[in-house]
Order: sequence, then structure tokens, then C-alpha cells
Amino acid sequence: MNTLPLTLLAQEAAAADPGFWGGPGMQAFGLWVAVGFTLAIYTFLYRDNPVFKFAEHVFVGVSNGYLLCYTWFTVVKPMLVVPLWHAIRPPADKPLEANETLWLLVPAFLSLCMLMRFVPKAAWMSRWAFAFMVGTTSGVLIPLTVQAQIYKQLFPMLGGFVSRGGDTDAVLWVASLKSLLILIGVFAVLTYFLFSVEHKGPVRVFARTGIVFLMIAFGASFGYTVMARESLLIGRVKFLITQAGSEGKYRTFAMMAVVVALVAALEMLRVRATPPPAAEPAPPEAK
Amino acid sequence: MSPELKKMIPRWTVFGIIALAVTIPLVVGGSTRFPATPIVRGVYEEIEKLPEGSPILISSDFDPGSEAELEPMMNAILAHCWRRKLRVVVMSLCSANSMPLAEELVKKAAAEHKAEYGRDYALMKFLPGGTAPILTLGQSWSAILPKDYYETPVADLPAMKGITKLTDFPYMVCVASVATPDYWILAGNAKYGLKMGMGCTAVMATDYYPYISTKQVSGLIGGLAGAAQYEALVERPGLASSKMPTQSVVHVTLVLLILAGNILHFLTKKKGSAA
Amino acid sequence: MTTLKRTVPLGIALVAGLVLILQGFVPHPVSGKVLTWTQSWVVIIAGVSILLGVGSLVQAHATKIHRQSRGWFYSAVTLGTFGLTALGFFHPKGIEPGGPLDWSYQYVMNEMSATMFSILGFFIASAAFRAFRARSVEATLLLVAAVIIMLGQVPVGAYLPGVPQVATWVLEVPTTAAKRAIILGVALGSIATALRIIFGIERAYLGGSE
Amino acid sequence: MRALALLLLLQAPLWAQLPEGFEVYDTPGDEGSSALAVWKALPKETADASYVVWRAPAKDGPWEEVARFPQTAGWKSDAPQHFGTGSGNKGWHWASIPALAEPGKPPVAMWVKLGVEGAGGAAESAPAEVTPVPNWWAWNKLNVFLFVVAFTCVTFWLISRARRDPNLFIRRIPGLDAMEEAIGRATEMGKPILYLNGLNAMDSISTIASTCILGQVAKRVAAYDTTISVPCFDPVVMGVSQEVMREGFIAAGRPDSYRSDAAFFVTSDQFGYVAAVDGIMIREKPAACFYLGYYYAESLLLAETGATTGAIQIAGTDSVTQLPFFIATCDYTLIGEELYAASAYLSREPIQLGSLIAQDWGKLFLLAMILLGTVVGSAAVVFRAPALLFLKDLFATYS
Repeated sequence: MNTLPLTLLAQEAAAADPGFWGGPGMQAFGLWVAVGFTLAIYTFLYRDNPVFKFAEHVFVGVSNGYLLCYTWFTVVKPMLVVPLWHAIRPPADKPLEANETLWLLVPAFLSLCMLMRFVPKAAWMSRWAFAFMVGTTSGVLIPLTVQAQIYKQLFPMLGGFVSRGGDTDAVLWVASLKSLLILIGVFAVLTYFLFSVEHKGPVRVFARTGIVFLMIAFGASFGYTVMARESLLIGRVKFLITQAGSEGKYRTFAMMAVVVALVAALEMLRVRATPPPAAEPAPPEAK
Repeated sequence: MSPELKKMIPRWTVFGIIALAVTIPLVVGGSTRFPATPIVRGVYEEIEKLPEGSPILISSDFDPGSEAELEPMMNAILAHCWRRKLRVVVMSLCSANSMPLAEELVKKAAAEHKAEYGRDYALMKFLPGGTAPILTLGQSWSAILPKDYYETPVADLPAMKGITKLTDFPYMVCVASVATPDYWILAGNAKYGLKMGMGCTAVMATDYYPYISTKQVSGLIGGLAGAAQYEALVERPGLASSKMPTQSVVHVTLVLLILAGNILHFLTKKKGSAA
Repeated sequence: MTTLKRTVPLGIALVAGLVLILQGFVPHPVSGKVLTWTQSWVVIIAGVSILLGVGSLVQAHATKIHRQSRGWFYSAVTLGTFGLTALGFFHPKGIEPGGPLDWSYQYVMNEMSATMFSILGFFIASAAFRAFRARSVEATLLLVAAVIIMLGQVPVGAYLPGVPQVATWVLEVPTTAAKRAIILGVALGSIATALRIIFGIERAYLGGSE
Repeated sequence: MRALALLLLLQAPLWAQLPEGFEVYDTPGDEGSSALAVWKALPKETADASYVVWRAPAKDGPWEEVARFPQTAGWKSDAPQHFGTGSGNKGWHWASIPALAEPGKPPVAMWVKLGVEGAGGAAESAPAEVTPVPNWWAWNKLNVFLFVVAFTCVTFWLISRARRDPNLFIRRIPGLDAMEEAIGRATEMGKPILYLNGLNAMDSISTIASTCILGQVAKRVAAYDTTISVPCFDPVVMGVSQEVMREGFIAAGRPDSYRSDAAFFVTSDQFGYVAAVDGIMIREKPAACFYLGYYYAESLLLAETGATTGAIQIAGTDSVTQLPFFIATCDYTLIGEELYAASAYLSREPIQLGSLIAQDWGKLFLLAMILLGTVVGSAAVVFRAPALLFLKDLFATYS
């Protein structure tokens, strides 16, 4: 995140009543917190240390608190609780559509079954909810997978590899060769995946070709991903840079000093407290 | 130094080199242009074809973790849509965090393009459940999205005029950092014939090449490089174009690191076999 | 008891599965309704089940604190921040902007997520440095393809003769072929697994096979 | 100017010709939301002239325009979902007419007429009546249905065959053989095993497959008396994992050594989960890490951290994007469908192996089709014989 959305938020907040949490005080404090936690997480690159451990545990606590509330406000309350409540006490302006709402008793019951896991003796009831979720997914998935994955992927391979084009409608050799290679690749990789055939003789040749295709594909995907991963890093570094200047109240430098000092101090304590590593039996080396 | 720490030295070296390769070009600055490939054009041209005032659906399926990569793309697409005077409807299938983020990004872009909420764009709520919500939207929009992000009934939004189900959108773009394009292809395109294009993180891009050749997806904007190309198409160099110099430096550094790793590997191997 | 514990869930999976397979072939609005409903039920059940997770979390950390086992301080941190954030539930703004929940999302979760994610920028480099060694033919192919695509991705690559062309070719031909084959295999595998579940052959998710 | 145009229009002999074969019928295989109009192309068509389609609730109006396009567009061949890919589509136009009735409400009859407008004048056809009704069967998905039925039958047949003759050949899958080894090694070292189910919820086939494998792993873990920890991303998956492991311990005859907190919930936030699991890896230093299920960007964050701890790492995922990272950082990786095969492979139960072989039959069928398609399809292009493209029609998906 850079500074622009925050200034925009500030303008909006000024229009409405920002309240305590949307006010400039909490915003500035938020940025201090953000810079601090960003640097704390980065200390993991050095090694596991109490500062990272602290940030990690905050992360787990906050995310669970947020997700709990979020699920209540976006799923449970509007989809289950409110409609059921209206079924019991219909609001004056809305007549009850009983037969539709009462169906909600099914998920309500299955949800209760799920919560029965808290009662060890009745934990098996959760299986009903598991079965419902797993069964419906499997059912929806089957026709869709045949249609969208098998047939749609098979379709372009059924027209052969030769293509014609241009003014004379002549055979396009380069394009045709490309299609032929794709066909060979698909054929070889599928052969590699056969489970009930031993990789011997001609099957072996195809399976080996399949591995070649797979390896090139995996290498390519890896290379392709580098940009994505680096852009995230660029985004973060940009954030730290904007918070390092006078506009960002030199937060990055201040927090960096705090985090580095903390890590260093705690590391020194640890080194003093632990006996030399030679005392531990060396674990067998992993290959 | 303990042997445990000694083992970390090559890692720390790599980390240090990468940190420098990212930070230095960012501090120095600059920008590059990137000509567009046909795959990126596939999205641009479909949007270009839509008549003025058509609705367009954007599924903003990424959360803050991928913001850096997908924000420039989202901005370029939004700029294009509003320049073509389309009604933009934004929704999300990704996660609890994706809709607040989408709101932030879209509002920022809207302010820049003087787009008005309700008339030129509308924000919907996050829908969990993978293909399930798409399947429902294909039957009836109001079944699960009767109200927008701010609890306004959808019927009151001019931007949503004439939309009763998914296929009332002549085109949609899914901008994703997670597997939601699969859901859109599976449920939106395969089941309801919804025309779609997509943008995604670079990591996902290669997965979706097959869907382009089967024409299930009209085009694909892959990662920052794709976003830089889209920015060039809409003639609006922005975030993506400005990040390209850093990317170049990091990529070259990484290639050099791999080369160095191999040279070291062969040198130690030779030593090992000689001993 | 076995009926309730075993037969009923298997029956639920069978009926739910078969009904939804058929649903895929029935365009009638009634069938549409079946789909909409069952799918929203799944969403609701998944939503309620977050309580299970939170329960497990609280229990685990509370036990640690109670026993004062190693690192119990950190458990207290988790429980404390969890409790503080969850208090935001009572703020009138809920998860809307301007409330404490939105604040903790914006300045804590969001920032830490992005940072953790960006660590990949370092890890992808160390993984490449360590793993991309030309040990065998396969490893060399992996390495060469990765290097070519890396260079082809950035404007710099455009100045190296042949690199952009080879990069496009690699993405269009071998990558498309391999991925198409994997998609086909995965599709068959998932259909087979789905069938095993619907017909009760695979029942591990209900706890074992007996 | 307008008057002149009107004059011209009035003077122009109304030779605007109406197309032949105009027909309106209910869209087959839909939920009753539309009807289809089809008509034969005119001998001379230009881009300046248009076809217009109107609908009305009664024979005498009021008419409402529902489609308008140039004569050079709107071909049947553009809509294989309604008309297939057959050669009969040549030279025919079509339009879709939305139904008058609201979705889910009883069907209502409507009248439809076709018009031609152009420089040559305008003409309208006689109205035709049609009632769009909801259909109970999507015939255009027959090919999909047949595949599902055939695959189910083959699966059952192979299962019954496997019951009779349990000595089925399944090739070695090195990653799965290594799992057993890894559990043994963990026992020797007295260190725990870390098992991750992926980040998808229980309604994902990869997660289901992963929990099934967990059952097999739990059996061995119980037999060897090793410790296992399963940090979960999804609460439901946590519940299922607990059930699966409990049964695994019971099957191994050691129900007393099962601890219900072996599978525990961390958080449903992607990177919060990663931070916590990375922490667990660094601190507990597991002897083996298993990553089975569906993964997103966290794959490399997990596996790279695991690699620094020196654990044996075995991954399996159908997430094509993340496979390269597991391949680069793990000792063994199950690619795509090998993940689904794993539970059957480890259990060695004939029923399960039978369905595994059904997957192979599916692949053989696809291989045969690709081969046939290559030969016949290429011949179709080389000899310019489009009739040979019949295979494409068989596998076209009309949605």
C-alpha cells in the first residue's frame, strides 16, 4: 500500500464523521504499527527469533478475531440468522414466505451437527454435515469437469494438426508443426501418468518424452513466476521507502533501529543462555 | 560461529543480493514501455467492441497479498472501461479481504476518472463458496446479491439496470490471484456461456494458456508485464510500467545467481572427484 | 448406532451427489433452485464451522498457558490479540470502515500478509540458486526453460537475439501440451474420486473404512 | 432532408424480400427463458441492411424490438450451443427471443415476427406464436451425460473385477514409497511428522484426497509410534482430519495413543497460516514434511522453509501453478492426479485400486481419441473433406 489511498481515505473520512478509529491519530499510529510489523516479519530472513515469533502470534490472533467477526457479519447473520428470525417474527412490512425460509432449517441443523464436535460423545454427528458438503461438491463437480475440462481440452485436438491459411489456402507448415508437437506432448504426458502399465518398451519412450515436456513446462512456470514474486517485494520495499522519508515521519528508520536492537539483544541473551551446540547429538543429514 | 549459522551464509548472501537488486533501481527510478502481445490484446479488443453504456463485470479476486502485482492491471482495465463509458460492476469470490481492497482501488480510480458510484460503477459483496455463487448468479442475480456493498438494493442502482442474471453482462474480466478463473470458466463460461477475459498473477498465467487456445477465455493479462502492456494499449503508463526497470535488474541478477550456483557446483564436484 | 454413524452419512453423500449430478443435466428452474439452495447451505455450514476452528485455537493456547509450557507467553499474545480484535464485534460499525475491525485489518493483517507474501521474492531466489543445478538432463531442461522465460519476461530480454521468440515458443508449445495433459489427468482423477465418494467406496473422510 | 428520405422510402418499390424458412420455436434444453427464431439467408445480403426481430404478448401487438443485426451477422454456425457444429448451419440466421414470463413463473405465449430493413425498403413477416417452456432435460449435454454414465459403469466393472482378482498391477509411484520411509526415519530420529492438507476447504477434491491419504499415514504413524501434527487452515478440514486419524489409530490397534489435538486449527488467513506453520517447522524441526492437497502461493514459503530444516519433504498437488516450486524444493512430488491415486495406492484395497484403473481406462480412451482425431482431422484438412471432422461434433460442448 502506498500513501495515496490513505490520503484519499482521509478526505472521505473528513466528509463523514471519521470517529476515533478512522481519525488521523489512529491512522498515524496504524502506519507505525504497519512499518513495525513489516520489519518484524522480515527478521525471519535472518532466522527464527523472538521478534518474528511475536509478530507471528499477533498475526494468528488478529486474523482469527477478524475472520470470526467477518464470517458472522457476511455469512451467518445475513444468510441464516436474520431470515430465520424473520420466520419466527415476521417484520411488519414483509409477509412471511414460510415455505422458502423453512428450508433454512436444513443448514441450521447440519451446522448444529458440525458444532457437535465440541461434545466428544456426539462428535460423530458432524459426519452428517461432512457427508453433505462432500457429497454435493462431488455431484456438482462431475458434469462440470467432463464438460469444462475434459471435452473442452480434448476438442482442439480433434481437428488434426494440419492448418491451412493465407491467400492460397496452402498448408501452413510452421503452425502445423507446432500443433503436431503439442499433440505429441499431450500424448506423451498422458502416457507417463498411466498407472497400470509398466514403463517398459514403447511406453517407456513415451513416458520419458512426457517427462521432458513436464520439466520444460515446470521450468517455464517457475521462470514466469519470478516477476510476480518480485513485484510483491517491490511493492513492500516501495512502502518502506515512502515511510522512510520526511513524509513518512522517518518511520522506517526509527522502527528499523528498534527491531534490529531488539533482535540483537535477544540473540545475545539466547547465545549466553544456550550451551554450545556440540553438546547436542548431530542429527543424521538429510539428503 | 556455529555450524548451523554457517549453513545459512549462502542463503543470507542470496537474500542480500536480491534486497540490493530491488532497492537500488527503486531509489534511482525510471520507466519503460512494453509493446502488447496478442494475448493481452484479446481482453483489450473485447472491451473495445462493447457499445457505450454496456455493463461489464469485473471479478476482483485478489487480496492485499497480491495487491502490488494486480493493482496496476485493475487500474488500467478500469481506466479503459470508463473511457469507453461502460458501467462497471465489481464483485469478488476470493476472500474476506478482497472486497475491502477492491473498494479502495476502485474508489481511487473512480475519483481519478470522475466516475460516479451507482451510475458508472457498483460494488457488490464478497461471495464465498467457489463455483456455487456463480451458478446461482447465472440463475438469478438477486438471489444472492439483492443489495450492493453498501446495502443499497441493486434495483436502485442505474449501473445495474437490466441485469437480472449473469449472462446479461456481455463481457466480464476476472482479475485474480487465486483459482477463481477456474470457477468462472467452469461455471460462468461452460455452464452459461458467459464471455470472459482474465487478468492474473504471472504465476498463474501459464495455467490458463490452454483456455485461450480453446477460446474459453478471450485474452489474458499476465502479471506486471501484462499490466505494463495493457497500460501501453490504453496509453496510460502507470504503476506497472514504472516497475519494469526494477524487474529487469532482478531478473538478470537471478539468472547470474543461477549461473554462479552452477559454476560453484561443478567446481566443488570436480574437486570432490579429484580427491 | 452404526446406522446413525455410518449408514446415514453415506446415504446423505449418495443422495446429495446423485441429485446434483442430475441437476447438471436438467435446465428446469426447479433444478436451478436445488443448486442455489444446496450451494448456499454449504456456505452457511462452512461459515458456522469457523467456531470449531476458533474453539480449537483457544483450547490449544489456553492449555499451554495453563500448563505454563514453553513459549506460553506467545500463546498469551495470540489469545490476547484474538480477544482484542474480536471485541470489535461490539463496535457499532462492525466490519465497516471506521471501526476497530477495519483498522486491524488494514494496518495489521493486510500489512503482515503482504510482507509474508513478499518474502517469496527472496525465497524464489534461494530456491532457484539451490535447486537449479544441471545435474541431469531433466534438471538441465528445467533450468534452461526457467532462465529463458525469466529473460523473456522483461524488456531486457527483447534485446537478446532469439530470446523472446524461444520464450513464446516454450510457453505456447511444451507448456501448453504439458498443462493440457495434466488438466486432463486431473479431471479424470477428480471424477473418479468424486464417484468413489458418492458411491461410498472412499469413506475415509467419515473416519476409516469400517 | 427527412421529408426527402420519407419520400424515397415511400416511392421505393417494396421489393425488400423476406427470407424463407422463418420459424420460431422454444429453445430446447433451457430453463424457459427464451425462444429461437431461425430463417434462411437471402440470396443477396449486405452489411447495410438489417434483420429485426420483434415480440409481442398478442398477435396484434404491442410489438417490442428484441434483436437487430446486419444481414452479414447472426449465423447459426456462431451458436453451436443451439445448433451444433453440423454443416446444416450453412446459410441460416438465428436470433434468441427472451421470454415474457419472469424466471420461475408459469410460461406465457408470445408472438414473434421478423423484418428486413435496408436501402431497398422494409418488409415484415407474418407473426408466429411460441411458448417458451422450461425443459426437463438438456439434450445438448447428452455427450457429457454419456461420458459420466460410461465412466461410472467402467469404474464399477473394474471394481468388481478387482474384487475377484486382487493381484492388480500398479506401477511404482516413488513419492508414495518414500512416505513410508520418511515415517520410519522420523521414528528413528524421535522427531515429529508435519502433515498439511492444503488450503482448500472440504468441498475440494484435492482436500478430500489429502484427508484420505492422512488416514493411511495415521495408520503407519500409529504402528511406528511416531508423533504427527496437522496444522489446519480450515475448521471443517480439521474436524475431518481428527476423525480420519482417530480411525487410523484404531485400525492400527492403538486407539489409546491417539491425541485429538494432533490436528489443530491455525487460522484461515493464508499468510497468517504460513507464518505460523513456518514457525512450527523451524521450532519443532520435523523429520518429514508432507504437503498434500491444493496450494497457492504459500507452497514455496512452506517448502523452502522446510528445506532449511533438513526434513524429508514430500509434496503432492493438483495445483498446476505450484508444482514447479514443490519440484524444485521437495524430495518427491506427486504430480496432479497422482495425488488422487495416492490413497488407493497406499491402502492397497482392491476396490480402490479398481477405480484407479478406471482412471487409466479414461486416459486410454482420451489417447485413442487424440490419435484418431489427429489422423482423421488432419486428413479432413489435407483432402478438404470437412465431413471427416465428425469427431469434433461428438465432443463439442454446448453451453
